[in-house]
Amino acid sequence: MAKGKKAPEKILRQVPFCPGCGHGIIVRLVMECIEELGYNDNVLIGKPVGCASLLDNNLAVDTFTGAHGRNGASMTTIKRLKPDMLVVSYQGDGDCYNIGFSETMNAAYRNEKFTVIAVNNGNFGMTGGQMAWTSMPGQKTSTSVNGRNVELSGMPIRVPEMIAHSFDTAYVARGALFTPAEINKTKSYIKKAMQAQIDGVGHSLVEVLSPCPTNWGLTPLASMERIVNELVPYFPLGEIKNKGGK
Amino acid sequence: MAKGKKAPEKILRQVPFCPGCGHGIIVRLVMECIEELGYNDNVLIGKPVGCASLLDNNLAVDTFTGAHGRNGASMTTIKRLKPDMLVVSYQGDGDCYNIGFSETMNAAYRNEKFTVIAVNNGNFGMTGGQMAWTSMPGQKTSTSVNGRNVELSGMPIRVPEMIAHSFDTAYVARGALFTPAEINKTKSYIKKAMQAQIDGVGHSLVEVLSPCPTNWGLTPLASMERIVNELVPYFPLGEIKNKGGK
Amino acid sequence: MKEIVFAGFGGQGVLTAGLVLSQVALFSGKKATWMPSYGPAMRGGTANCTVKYSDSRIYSPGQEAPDVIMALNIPSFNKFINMVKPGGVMLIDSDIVTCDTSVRSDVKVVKIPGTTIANELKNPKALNIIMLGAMVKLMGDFSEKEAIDGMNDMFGKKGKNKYEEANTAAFKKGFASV
Amino acid sequence: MKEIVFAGFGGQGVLTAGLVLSQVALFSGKKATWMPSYGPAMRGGTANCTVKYSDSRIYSPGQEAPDVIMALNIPSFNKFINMVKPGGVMLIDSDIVTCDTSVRSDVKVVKIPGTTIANELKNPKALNIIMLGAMVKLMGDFSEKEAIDGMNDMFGKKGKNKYEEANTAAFKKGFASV
Amino acid sequence: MSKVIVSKDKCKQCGFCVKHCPKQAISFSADFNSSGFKYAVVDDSKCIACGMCYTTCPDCVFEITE
Amino acid sequence: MSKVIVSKDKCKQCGFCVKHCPKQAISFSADFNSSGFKYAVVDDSKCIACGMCYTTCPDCVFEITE
Amino acid sequence: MGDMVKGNIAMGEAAIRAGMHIYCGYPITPSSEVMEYLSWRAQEAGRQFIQAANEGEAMYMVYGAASVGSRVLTASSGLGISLKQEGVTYMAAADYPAVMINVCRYGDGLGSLESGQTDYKRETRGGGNGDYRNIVLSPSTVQEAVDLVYLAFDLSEKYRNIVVILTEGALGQMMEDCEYPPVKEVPFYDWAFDGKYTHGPYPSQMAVDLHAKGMKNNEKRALITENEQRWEAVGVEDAEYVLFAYGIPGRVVLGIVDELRKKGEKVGIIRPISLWPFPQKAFDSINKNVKGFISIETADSGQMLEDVALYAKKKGFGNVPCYFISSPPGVPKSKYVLENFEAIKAGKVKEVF
Amino acid sequence: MGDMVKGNIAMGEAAIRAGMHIYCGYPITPSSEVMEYLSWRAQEAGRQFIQAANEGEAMYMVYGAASVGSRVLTASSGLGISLKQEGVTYMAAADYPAVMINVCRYGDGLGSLESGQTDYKRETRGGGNGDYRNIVLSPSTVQEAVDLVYLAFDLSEKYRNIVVILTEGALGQMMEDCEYPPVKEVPFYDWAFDGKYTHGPYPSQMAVDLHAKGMKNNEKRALITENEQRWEAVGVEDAEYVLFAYGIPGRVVLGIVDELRKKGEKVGIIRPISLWPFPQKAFDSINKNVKGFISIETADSGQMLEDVALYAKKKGFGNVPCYFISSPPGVPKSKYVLENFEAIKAGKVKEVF
Ligand SMILES: Cc1ncc(C[n+]2csc(CCOP(=O)(O)OP(=O)(O)O)c2C)c(N)n1
Ligand SMILES: Cc1ncc(C[n+]2csc(CCOP(=O)(O)OP(=O)(O)O)c2C)c(N)n1
Ligand code: SF4
Ligand code: SF4
Ligand code: SF4
Ligand code: SF4
Repeated sequence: MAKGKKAPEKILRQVPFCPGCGHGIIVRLVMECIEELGYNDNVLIGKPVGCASLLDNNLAVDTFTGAHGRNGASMTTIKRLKPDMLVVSYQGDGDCYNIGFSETMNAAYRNEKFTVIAVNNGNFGMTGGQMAWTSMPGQKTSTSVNGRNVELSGMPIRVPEMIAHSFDTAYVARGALFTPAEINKTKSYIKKAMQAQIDGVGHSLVEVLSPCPTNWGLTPLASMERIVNELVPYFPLGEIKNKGGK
Repeated sequence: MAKGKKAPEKILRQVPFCPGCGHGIIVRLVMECIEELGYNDNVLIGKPVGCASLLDNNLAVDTFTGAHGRNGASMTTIKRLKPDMLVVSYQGDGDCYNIGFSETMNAAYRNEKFTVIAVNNGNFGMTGGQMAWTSMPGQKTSTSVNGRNVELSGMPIRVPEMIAHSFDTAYVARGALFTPAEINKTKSYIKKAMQAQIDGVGHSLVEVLSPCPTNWGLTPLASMERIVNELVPYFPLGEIKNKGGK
Repeated sequence: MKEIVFAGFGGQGVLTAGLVLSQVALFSGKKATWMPSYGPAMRGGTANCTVKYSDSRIYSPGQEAPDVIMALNIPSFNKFINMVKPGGVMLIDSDIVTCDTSVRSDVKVVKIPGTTIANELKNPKALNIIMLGAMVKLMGDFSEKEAIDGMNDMFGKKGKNKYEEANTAAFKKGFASV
Repeated sequence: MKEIVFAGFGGQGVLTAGLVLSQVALFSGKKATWMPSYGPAMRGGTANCTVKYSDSRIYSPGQEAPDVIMALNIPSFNKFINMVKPGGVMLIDSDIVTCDTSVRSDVKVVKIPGTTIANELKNPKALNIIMLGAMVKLMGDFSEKEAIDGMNDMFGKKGKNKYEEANTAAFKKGFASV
Repeated sequence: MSKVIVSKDKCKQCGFCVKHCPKQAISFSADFNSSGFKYAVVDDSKCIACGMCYTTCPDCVFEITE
Repeated sequence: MSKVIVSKDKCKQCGFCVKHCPKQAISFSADFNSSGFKYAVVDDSKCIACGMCYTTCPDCVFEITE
Repeated sequence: MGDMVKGNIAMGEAAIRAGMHIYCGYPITPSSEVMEYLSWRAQEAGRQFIQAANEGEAMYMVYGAASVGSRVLTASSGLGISLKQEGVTYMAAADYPAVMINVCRYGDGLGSLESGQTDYKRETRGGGNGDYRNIVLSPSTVQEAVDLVYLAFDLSEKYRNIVVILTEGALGQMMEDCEYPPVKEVPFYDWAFDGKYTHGPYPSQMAVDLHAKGMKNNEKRALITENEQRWEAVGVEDAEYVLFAYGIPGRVVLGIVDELRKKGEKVGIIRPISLWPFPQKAFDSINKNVKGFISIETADSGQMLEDVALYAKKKGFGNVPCYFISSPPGVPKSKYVLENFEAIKAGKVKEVF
Repeated sequence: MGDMVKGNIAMGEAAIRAGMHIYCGYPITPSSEVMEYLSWRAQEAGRQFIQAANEGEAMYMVYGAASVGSRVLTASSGLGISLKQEGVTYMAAADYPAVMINVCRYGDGLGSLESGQTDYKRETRGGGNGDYRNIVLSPSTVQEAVDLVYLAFDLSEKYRNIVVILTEGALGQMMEDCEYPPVKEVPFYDWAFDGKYTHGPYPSQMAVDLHAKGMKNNEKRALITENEQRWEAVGVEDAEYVLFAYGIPGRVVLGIVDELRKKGEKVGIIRPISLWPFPQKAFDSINKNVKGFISIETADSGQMLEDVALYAKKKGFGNVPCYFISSPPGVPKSKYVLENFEAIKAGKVKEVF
């Protein structure tokens, strides 16, 4: 079963994330899928504001610098004006679900034919680990130092389910990264999401549960454990919706 | 069964709406419920930007002038700072579901303990009948003169269902106004929604299907017919969620 | 330069009447402006517009000192009677504006039984065009033919040729009424 | 007025060392400022802060011409060696900053085997305090006791009294090392 | 006193009351009210004070007195 | 040539590869790379080129050559 | 001879003719006809149209559309433009072109739907964070609105800068005859994203040396200031008082000046057409012995007045008093303006600067 | 003696002491510590705290909170403040008080996290639609930040006006000793909604005579301008050059002036503390024969410079040239400022106004 494996050449240099950060894996998966789908020369990635905004100059693809949270809007016009382009919006959960909730949902509501990769690491990584709408009940963050109080701030939000059940989009899934098998599954979700776009079926979104060891105050390996034990029970993995090819 | 009936005294003068506009009925129902619940002296209505913004000076209650769509945010702080006050956010669908989608959803997500009355008349009445996210497929509006094209703008949005199914709120219902019986049912929803707030159970929202004869280009009676025939099948009436008293 | 105000209930067609006049002026080689009052889109309110035309550059498109005002309901009459320029004209549908109209001695009030005429024509919607005919005659700046051609040209371009005959008849009636 | 820069990898405690010095200065009745470099919250990057203290008003809190710079890794040494004021001092942990340090003839490089000392104390996290001890001695503005009291006062207020003994020991070692 | 008090100047002639009156007791006036509408007129002899007009009226035109 | 090429300077010592290597072929170096981390070292004799390290590594440290 | 056309519709059509590829917006009185018109006209002309969920979303759509090199338009008013400010400053940071029409209403907050000029300072100074400046053009006739919208797309591309058409409710709603320029079909700009990484890494806003970029921006602004000043002036060479007014008040005041000069009064007008860059060159022909400058604006406080005073100072009129006439919402009444002018001449009003 | 405290935290604590009832915000570097601190401290002090979904939502929360008469705070930076502009202008229209802290970063769009002063024109001119003005205060030490935040709540209530604390990343992030004023417990303001319709109908923004309200606003502004000018001045009485700098550059330039005057140079500084109202009274003590005014700002282009020039003109210095020194992101280096000053003195730099 041995087979040569090499990171996509369009990843130009060391990614700028903390040790054990899931962004590194997810970015690689996205680039692998783009490569495997043959879209190396007609692709645009929408970058968020968040740790992934540090991706500048790391990827040899057109990379749009979105306003914090608003890629749902910007990718809409890009895809409509360039219908043959593979358009991928790469966003953190704070970006995609907090500040950009309206833009994210509206793109799905209109069934815009681009792909969203939503990196759910349960906090605002870049700005120092503040509470996100995905932070777990009781989770300590820099804006919930005594643990998230759901009486005041509600229960963590599950946007993929909302989109899958409320809008007529093509593909929604949630993956994780805690074993090679889960990583491969996540990759297959991302690829199917892109395929749904390519086939013109509609909007696609893949959420990925991703470790943020720095702000969780855990080692990379302990972070992966936390995902298995604490997050997966609340954020179930798998395909939530697959409308199928055209 | 005869029983005296008189419009609440807090409705000061003729309401400023077009002939046959549902706003007039809904405003009366809201005021009746406030009166019957005994909250005449500790109540605040959040007014939207939309036809209901013309309510100024018509109601003898504290009436907050919300920014277009953003009452979900403003009512949040008002209710938190004045927990004993009955806080009612009265909004049009353009206000509540388009521009204010994020604020509306976030208030529900946090389970803020106020009541939303969302008047769904399927267009932007005040500004001349532009397409709303609730406009029906094929509906002609001033921004969809050839009929709403759902390929480009998605299927009409059903926010009450989204809230009921995604968030842990207290009460969600949808009513209409096309017969005295439906009007009475709608009133009972509004009252239960307010009761859920009073009991501290949580956030409540009642959507009301409401005629806009002016912009629909129909007579008031034909507008009611359209609601029965075209809207109710897509926007089912009834209680969507009722968590019950505490 | 001439300044004319068209005022009435929304739905009476005063904005259209004003537009026709401005288009007639253009058609006759003049410059013209048309300025509506606007606000929240609501039925049943009052509406008005100001039309100006001139052989040279029109500076202000706004209401300054109207030469003629057409008022198609009592609120409009009351609102505008004091704005007519001294020596100017107030043109009213005497069927509708039934109040006391002898308010200003320096303003000539011209009364046309517009509604009656419209009913005679079996075309109640033509009130605005009838009144416009009277207005054009009063102004004396355009011949009847010029005005009718301009009017029909405008509706024609909007794809409303089918009303041409009825409009022409209404205009003529109005024109003849003063 | 004195200007001191503390630089190293994030996690080495350079920002805290700087803060202790500024607090010691306050404790001794001086004015002080502490200014960090800041940016996206990321592990593993370099960090530095600038501390100033003076008997009178401190105008600029920013880096101007540091009298002393403490560098706890090679990148920091390289970045900052050219910023030391002529006649100033570069203080380094010679266990870590193993590169050629004879870059400027007008700057005195003081080398302390900080990591070795810390390991001797079985307290590798105390490197910053050891180096701070050396720094205070070098500056000559505060007595050993004054500085230790100031330091312990600060950690005490933060509820970190339990480290008092270890910190004191580390400080003393550093103070004694130059 | 009649069973229903009608504030005729508030009426906008939408016709809801006319349609939903179970006794066909409501019709429109011949003249106009101050807002320019033909207003609802209640035939007291047919009226049973059921309040349907009150319930359906968007303009608070009716008061049911008994 | 070894089965795996390791770009040691990219490694951030997260330990994912070490944990998921089915043959326990990966360990950390004694010295530091240029970023200040102890980096992953592959024992070629144990390595079966299964690519688990490639899959789990966030930093594109590995290239599997066969 | 053109037909009578509403200002808003004329601007929509002008955008089509200027080669606009896509419109993104959200309705708001008194600008809505721009989008209502384009909602069908764009499609008819083979262009695109999106109704956004709100003005913020519309502006982020503009941002995306600009990034792939399309000609993009948005229109709104007052509050709606307030919601676009983050998008506007992102556009500035990326040097993306776009045209934004503000059919200005009057006042703070919800304000009034009536015509106003209370957004001058926001449009010329920038309501988003940062140091950028929008090019701001203000028409005073429907024909000029058409011409400026047509021009705006070219200027926007030439300088890679947002161009704001700052007009007023009255101009958006009024009708006047106008002639349209020919229809252009413009290809997407080639500096933009093409999916092929043709232009290498996007200059990251975080990584770039922002002060260096700022200095380049200053150069760009100096160039625009040199090239793009536009104004209409009458009678300033011998004027004792020079009136400044733009947009609808501009044409009203032109009429007043015309009348006064006929009476022999030495009064002049500068009607700025470009608000940024402010037409400072217009000062070059002003009578050196002018007694006062007067800014007439449909606003509570003098907004353009600050520019009048600043450039008066810069151009050697540092001691000439600058006065303000605040005209109420709507089209200024000549009589009102004249009365206020007389009061200033009579020394009854204190200068502001 | 106070302890070393971070500027952001000191401002958070000052708000608690000033009687703040509720904080609403969304994190953004370099302001986040204000909200991180208040996320627990508010609760501890019996006050409230809400993390909003974004800065816009936070501002509409502020709007609601103000309407019931509470003391409300929000803090953000650059882009975040851009998103608040609609809320800000609604607050202005309603005459609602609130305190808004802008810990300014540098540049357009995303910009840089480094310290900057590029938001001066937005904060002083208003980035929302309309004619309103925020009161804008800018501290240059941590102690001053505490004092101004404490003051801001009172001014805000006194004039029913937003007060912006415009500070910079450097001050938010630096530490300095400071003393806190006492803790106040303030009741809700009684002009506000109480649920009882005590104050009758809310003055509808649509129904109100906006020009009349505008004239009242002008009066309010005149009052604020008269009462609330704040500045620090050194050496202006005999100065040949007067430097203007606020915030962190203000303290840096104070040091430069101190040094130069020790050398006998006739140079002065005005450090504005209130940016709006701009301290025009400070001109009253300036040497009538001053040769030039110089604005030093951490910005690409002269933003405060425009106010310097405007008020120079107003105060009889219409012919004094006004220069600009653009300091790069971060704390200005004395050497850089000095070099640029020398160049101006040597006539090598052209004035801007
Ligand atoms: C309008 C605006 N508000 C706030 C910020 C500050 N900010 C930058 S990234 C970020 C959150 C990032 O969190 P997330 O999207 O979850 O991505 P992560 O960094 O965790 O990958 C915030 C609040 C900003 N840049 N712009
Ligand atoms: C920020 C902003 N954008 C747009 C508008 C213009 N506007 C006023 S009301 C309205 C829509 C009203 O529709 P809806 O909420 O459905 O209420 P309705 O009038 O139909 O009752 C719009 C777009 C505004 N006032 N503010
Ligand atoms: S802060 Fe968290 S999300 Fe950001 S790079 Fe580090 S580990 Fe990854
Ligand atoms: S426009 Fe429609 S919603 Fe508005 S008052 Fe008229 S009927 Fe009612
Ligand atoms: S329901 Fe009311 S408004 Fe409608 S016709 Fe009857 S009385 Fe008039
Ligand atoms: S997974 Fe990659 S970064 Fe992590 S330890 Fe292994 S080689 Fe290093």
